[in-house]
Amino acid sequence: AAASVGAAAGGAARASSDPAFAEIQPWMQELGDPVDAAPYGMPSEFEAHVQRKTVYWLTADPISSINFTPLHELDGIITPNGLCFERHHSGAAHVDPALHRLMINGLVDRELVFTMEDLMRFPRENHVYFLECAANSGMEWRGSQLNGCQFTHGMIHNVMYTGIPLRLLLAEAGIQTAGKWLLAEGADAAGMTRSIPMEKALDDCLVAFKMNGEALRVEQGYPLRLVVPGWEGNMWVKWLRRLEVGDEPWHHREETSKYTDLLADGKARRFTWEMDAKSVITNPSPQAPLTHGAGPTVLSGLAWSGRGTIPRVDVTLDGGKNWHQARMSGPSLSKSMHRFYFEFDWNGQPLLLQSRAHDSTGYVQPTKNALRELRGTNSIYHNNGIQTWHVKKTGEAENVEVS
Amino acid sequence: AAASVGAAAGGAARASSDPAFAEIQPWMQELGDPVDAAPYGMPSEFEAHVQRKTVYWLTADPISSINFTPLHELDGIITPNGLCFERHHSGAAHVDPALHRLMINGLVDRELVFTMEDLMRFPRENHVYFLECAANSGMEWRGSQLNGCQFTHGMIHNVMYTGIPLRLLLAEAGIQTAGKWLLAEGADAAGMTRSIPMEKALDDCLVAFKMNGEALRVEQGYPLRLVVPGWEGNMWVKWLRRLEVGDEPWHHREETSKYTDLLADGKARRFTWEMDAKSVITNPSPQAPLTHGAGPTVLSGLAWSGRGTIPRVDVTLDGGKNWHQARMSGPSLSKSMHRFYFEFDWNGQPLLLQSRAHDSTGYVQPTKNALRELRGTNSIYHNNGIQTWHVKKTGEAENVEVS
Amino acid sequence: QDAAEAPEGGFGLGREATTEEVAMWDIDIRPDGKGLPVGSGSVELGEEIWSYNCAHCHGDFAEGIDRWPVLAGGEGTLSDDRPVKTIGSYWPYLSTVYDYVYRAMPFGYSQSLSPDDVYAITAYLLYSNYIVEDDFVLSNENFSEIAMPNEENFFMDDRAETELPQFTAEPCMTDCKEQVEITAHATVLDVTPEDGGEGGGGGID
Amino acid sequence: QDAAEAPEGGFGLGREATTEEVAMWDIDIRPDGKGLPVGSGSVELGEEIWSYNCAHCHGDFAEGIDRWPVLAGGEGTLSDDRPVKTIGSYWPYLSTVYDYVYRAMPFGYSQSLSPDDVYAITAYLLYSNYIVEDDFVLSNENFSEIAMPNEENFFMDDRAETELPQFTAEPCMTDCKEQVEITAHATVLDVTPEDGGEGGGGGID
Ligand code: HEC
Ligand code: HEC
Ligand SMILES: [Ca+2]
Ligand SMILES: [Ca+2]
Ligand SMILES: [Ca+2]
Ligand SMILES: [Ca+2]
Ligand SMILES: [Ca+2]
Ligand SMILES: [Ca+2]
Ligand SMILES: [Co+2]
Ligand SMILES: [Co+2]
Repeated sequence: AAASVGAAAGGAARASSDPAFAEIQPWMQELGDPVDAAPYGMPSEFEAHVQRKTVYWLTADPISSINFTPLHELDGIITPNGLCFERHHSGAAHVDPALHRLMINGLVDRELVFTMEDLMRFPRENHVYFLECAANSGMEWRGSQLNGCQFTHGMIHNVMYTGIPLRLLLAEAGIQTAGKWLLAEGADAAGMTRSIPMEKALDDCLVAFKMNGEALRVEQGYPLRLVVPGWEGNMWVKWLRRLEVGDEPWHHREETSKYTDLLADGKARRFTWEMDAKSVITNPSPQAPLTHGAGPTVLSGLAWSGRGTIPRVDVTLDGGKNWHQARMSGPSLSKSMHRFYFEFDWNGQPLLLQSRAHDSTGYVQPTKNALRELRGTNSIYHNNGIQTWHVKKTGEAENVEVS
Repeated sequence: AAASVGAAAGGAARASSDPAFAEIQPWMQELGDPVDAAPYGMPSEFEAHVQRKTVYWLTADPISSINFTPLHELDGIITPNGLCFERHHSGAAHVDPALHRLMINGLVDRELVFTMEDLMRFPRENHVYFLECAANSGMEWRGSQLNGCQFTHGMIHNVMYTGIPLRLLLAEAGIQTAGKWLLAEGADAAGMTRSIPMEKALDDCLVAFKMNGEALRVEQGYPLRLVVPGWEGNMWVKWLRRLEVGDEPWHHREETSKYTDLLADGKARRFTWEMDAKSVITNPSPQAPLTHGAGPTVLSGLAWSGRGTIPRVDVTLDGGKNWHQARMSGPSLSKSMHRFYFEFDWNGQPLLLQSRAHDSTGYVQPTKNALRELRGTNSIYHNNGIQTWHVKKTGEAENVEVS
Repeated sequence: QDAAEAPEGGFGLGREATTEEVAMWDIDIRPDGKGLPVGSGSVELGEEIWSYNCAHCHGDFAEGIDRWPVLAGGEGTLSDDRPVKTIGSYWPYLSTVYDYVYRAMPFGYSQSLSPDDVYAITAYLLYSNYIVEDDFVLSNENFSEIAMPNEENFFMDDRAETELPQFTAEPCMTDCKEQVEITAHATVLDVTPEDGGEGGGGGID
Repeated sequence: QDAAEAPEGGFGLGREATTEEVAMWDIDIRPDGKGLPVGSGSVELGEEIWSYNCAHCHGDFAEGIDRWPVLAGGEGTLSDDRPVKTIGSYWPYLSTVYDYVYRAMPFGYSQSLSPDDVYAITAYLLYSNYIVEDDFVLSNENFSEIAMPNEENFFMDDRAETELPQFTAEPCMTDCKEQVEITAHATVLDVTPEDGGEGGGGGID
C-alpha cells in the first residue's frame, strides 16, 4: 500500500549530522507487533544483556549454586521476577501444585494437611520485602575481589509478596505451650530445613504464593515459600511442604555447617538471623562505568535493613573524607529495599565512591575494616561493610578498598 | 548413584488415600534446574494459562488492537511486566535505543534533542501508578457482555515507574509564557499524539524508562514513555520522541474522533482526562469460580482512583441490600491500585457480588445505571460503574446487572 | 521521599536541535492551521490517490470495508442507538484529518505521502462527506475556511460540576433495597472470547 | 493496612494428617535424638556403602574430590587463615549428619537410604574424623552418647551486645580523614566472571 501517486515527503529538509535523523525510522512507518504476539511478554531484544549471572568457580556444581541479580541494570526498588537471584542446594524443583501439600505437625493440637486450594481460603496480606542471602558480599571478606555490584551485592531481591500470615496457619493447628520453635522444610531434593523461633513465626512471617502479583517462580519456591522478613534468605524455605512445632531448635546442616559465622578465634556465632543495614552504589560501578565525561552525573544505589526502614543514606565521592546526604526515592517500607540518588557535577577527576546506610533503629552501616576487627575474615556470611568503587578519569570503575 | 546397598526406606508407612503421599515426589529426590538454566526466568509450566488475552471481534485487526491483563490470576497490587495489557494503534514498535531521540520544540527558549544517555543524567523519581485505558469496561455500557474480569476490567495495569519529572526536562528547554499546552508524540507508526495541559505536565508527569525495576517493555513504549498519573492510558504516550510546547491544544485524532465521550443528546465531552474511582471483584469472578463449596471464602478485588488513594471499599453479597467494609491490604499509594479482601463464610447459596470504591476526595463509585442516566450508553469511554457477579450454588459466576 | 530538583540555570544537557531536525519531526497540524505545509490538492486527484492507497480498507466511498473504519456518512445519528461517528458526522476539525492521514496512514506506510497528496485526500474525504463539491481544491490558503458540521457539539469535561456532587454522598450500608432482580446476563449476549462468538455489543474502536 | 485475622475457633480448613502421613514426612532428627528411627550400622558396612554411593564426590576418606565438599579433617584449623570446616572439625552435633545424609544425599537420590544405611554411613564419617574406632557400631541406642569435638565453640548471636552499640554512633560528615589511600584492588585478584578466571578468594560454600 505505498503512495504510488505523489513524491516522497520532505526530502529537502533531511539535513542533520545525527544518524537518528538520517531517515524516517522503520518503526515509525511500518507496523509493529500485533497484540497476540506475546501472551506473556519478555524484555526487548536490546536488553538481552540484562541477565542473572553465575560465577562457576564459587561452587562445585551449577545445581547447588547461585546466580546474581544484575543490580546495576535496575532502578526503583522492585526486582522483576525473571531477574531475582537464585540459590538452591539441589536445583530448582518443578513442583506440581496439584500434588503439593503443606503439613503442620509436632507440638500442635491438630496435625494438619493443606492442599493449595485449602490455603487459598485463608486471609492474605501483601508486603514488599528484601530477601538477601547471608553470603551476599561474602567473597569480599578477605579484600575486594569481584568487579561488579552484581557479583559483590547481587544475592538480593526485593519483591511484593502475597501470603498468609504464618500465625493464622499455626493457630489453625493450635500451638501447644511447649512449642517454642518451628522447623520449616522444603519439598526439593535438598529437603531444605531451618529452625525459626516461635516469636518470629508469630510476628511477621508469611506463607507466600505470589510474588510481584503473579505465582511464585519455580526457582523461588513455586507454589509455596516461607517469607521471613529481614532475616537471612536461607530461612525463606522454598517449595515449603512442612512446618513442625517443637520445644528446641533442630541444629540442622544449614544452621551448623553453613550459615554460622566463624570468628577469628575459632568460635562461631549461630542463629545470626537478622540482616544488618547495608547499601551499595549500583551506578556508577564496575559493570556500569561513566561514559559521558565530566558534568551532571546521577549516582544511584540501594539500601536496606533487616530491622526497619532506611531514613537516610550518606554518600562520599572522596573515599570518606566528606559525606553528603543522598536523596531517598520511592516508597519507604520496612524491611524493603530503598532507592537513593545523589546528583553531582563530575569534574572528570578520579572518585572514590562509598555509600553508608542509616536504619530506623539508629544503626549506621560500618566499614569492612570495622567488621573485620570484630569478626576476622573467615565468617563468610553477613558482610555488610561499606563498599568502595574507584572511578577513574576514563569513567571506568573498580572494586577497591581504602585506608 | 543409587543406594545399591540397603533396602528402600519407610516402605511400610506409605499408607494414605491422598495421592500426594503415594510416593516420595520426584522433585524431592532428583536434582532440579541448575542456576544457569534461565538467565531471564519465566513462570512455571503449571501457570501457562496465565496470559494476556485478546478479543478478536473488538477491532478490525490485531495490530491496532488490545489485549487484557488476567486480573483474576493476580494478587497484591503490582502487575508483572509480562502481563501488562497492551493497546497500540499500529503495532508494538521495536525501537533501537541508540537511534532514539527525545526532541523538545515549540514555545521554548531552546529547542533541544536528547539521546537516551543524556536523559540518564537527569534526576529520577520512583512511583507506583495505575494505567487504565479510557475504554476499560467500555463494552459494558449497553449491558453486561463479557464473562470475566480480564475482559470487563483488564485494560489496566499497576507498575512502579522510574522516570524523570517532566518539569525538569521542560525547564531545561525553558517554557515561554505563552506555553500552556504540551503535545506528546510517539515514534511508532501511529505517531501517537495527545495534548496535555501545562499544569498537569508540570505537576506529576514523568518521562519514564523503567517499569517494575527493569527497562520498559517494547509493548509499553521502550525505551521511553510518558507517565500521566491518574489520567487515561492513551495519554501515556509510548516510544516518546517529541514534546512540543504550544499555546493551544492540538485536537488530534485521539482527542476528537476517539477518547471523546458521546452523550445521549449527541453532544460529546472532550478532554475527559481523569479516571474516576473504580473497583472490581477479581475473585470470585466468571473466570475464577468458587470450587470449594460452602465455608470460609476469600473475596478479593482491586480499586483505584485518578484523584488519590482508596481509603475504603465496600462489598455486598446480596446485590446491594447490605454492604460491608472490605479489608485494604498492601501499600496505599496515590493513583495506584489498591488490593482489598473480604473474608466470609459462604452458606452455599447464590450471591450477587459488588464492590464500591471510595477515594480520598470523598467520591463514591456509582452504579452503571447512575452513569447511564447522566451519559446514556454511547460514550464508550469512562465506564466506572459498579460491576455485579452472580455466583450460583455451583460456585460458577456470571456477569449480570441488577435492579 | 524527596522531589528531584534542577540546579540554578539547568543542567545544560542535550543539544540544541537544528532547524532542519525540527522541520523533519515537527509534523503536527492544529485547527488554526499551524503546521500546515504549502501545497494543494483537488477532490479529483484525491479520489485517484484514495483508490490506490486507501479504498481497499476504507471502501471506494470511505464507507468502510469489513471492520475497517467508516470515514463518511452517519450524519444525524449521534443520538441514535448505534451512532455512526465519521469525519463528516463527528470530527470537529479538518486539521485532524490532515494531521492523522500524514502521520498514520496508509496503515503500514506512515509519513509516506507528500503534502499535495494529503491535501488531495483530505479534499476527497470532505467530498465523500458532502462538505464540498467535486471540483473543490484544498490548499494551505483556504484550509482554515472549512468548518466541520459537528464542531459545536463538543464541550469541555464538566464532570466536576455535573457528576462529582452527586457521587460524593455518603452511601447506604444496611437495608438499602427491598428486592434485587437480575436485569441482564452476559450469557444472553454470549460473546465471551472463550466461546468464539463474533461479538454483539459495541467494540472499543 | 489492616491485619488479616482468624475467626474465633479457627477456619476449620485443611484436614487432620493421618499417623502414617506424619510418619512418612516427619524425617527430621534433633541433637537430643528426637526423630531417630530404630536401627544400627557399623563403620565397616558404612565404608562399603560410602564407596558405592559417596566416594566419587567426597573421596574415599571423605577428603573431598575437586570442589565437592570435604567432610573429614581440618581439626585445629578454625582460627587459621584458611580454616577447613568439616564434620569433625566444625559440626556441633552428630544428629545433623544423620538428618542431612538421609534428606539430601546422595546428591540426586535423596531419601533413598534405609535407617541402617544412614547409621552405617554416619559411623563411617565419625571414623573418618577419628572420633570412633574402626569396630564401632552406631545405633539409635548409643547415638546421643557421641559428643562432637567443636560443640563448645558455638554461641548464640550476640551482635546486639557486641556490635550494635558501636554501630549506632552518629558518624562524621565533614573532614573525616586527612588522607585516603587505595589498599586493595579487585583487578589484582582478577577473578571477575567475565574474565574466565578460576577464582582466588573464598567461595560461598
Ligand atoms: C491496510 C488497511 C488500511 C489502509 C490501506 C488505510 N487505512 Fe486508514 N485506517 C486503518 C485502520 C486499522 C485504522 C484505525 C487505526 C487505529 O486503530 O488507530 C484507520 C484509521 C483511519 C482514519 C481515522 C478513522 C477514525 O475514525 O478515527 C482515517 C481518517 C484514515 N484511516 C484514512 C486513511 C487514508 C487517507 C488512507 C490512504 C492514504 C488509509 N486510511 C489507508 C486501516 C487502513
Ligand atoms: C554427585 C555428587 C555427590 C554424591 C554422590 C554425594 N554427595 Fe554429599 N554433597 C554433594 C554436594 C554438591 C554437597 C553440597 C550440597 C549443597 O550445596 O547444599 C554435598 C554435601 C554433603 C554433606 C554436607 C557437607 C557440608 O560441609 O555441609 C554431607 C555430610 C554429605 N554430602 C554426605 C554424603 C553422603 C553420605 C553421600 C553418599 C550417601 C554423599 N554425600 C554423596 C555432592 C555429592
Ligand atoms: Ca508543531
Ligand atoms: Ca468504527
Ligand atoms: Ca457464553
Ligand atoms: Ca520431627
Ligand atoms: Ca567446602
Ligand atoms: Ca579482570
Ligand atoms: Co546468619
Ligand atoms: Co477521556
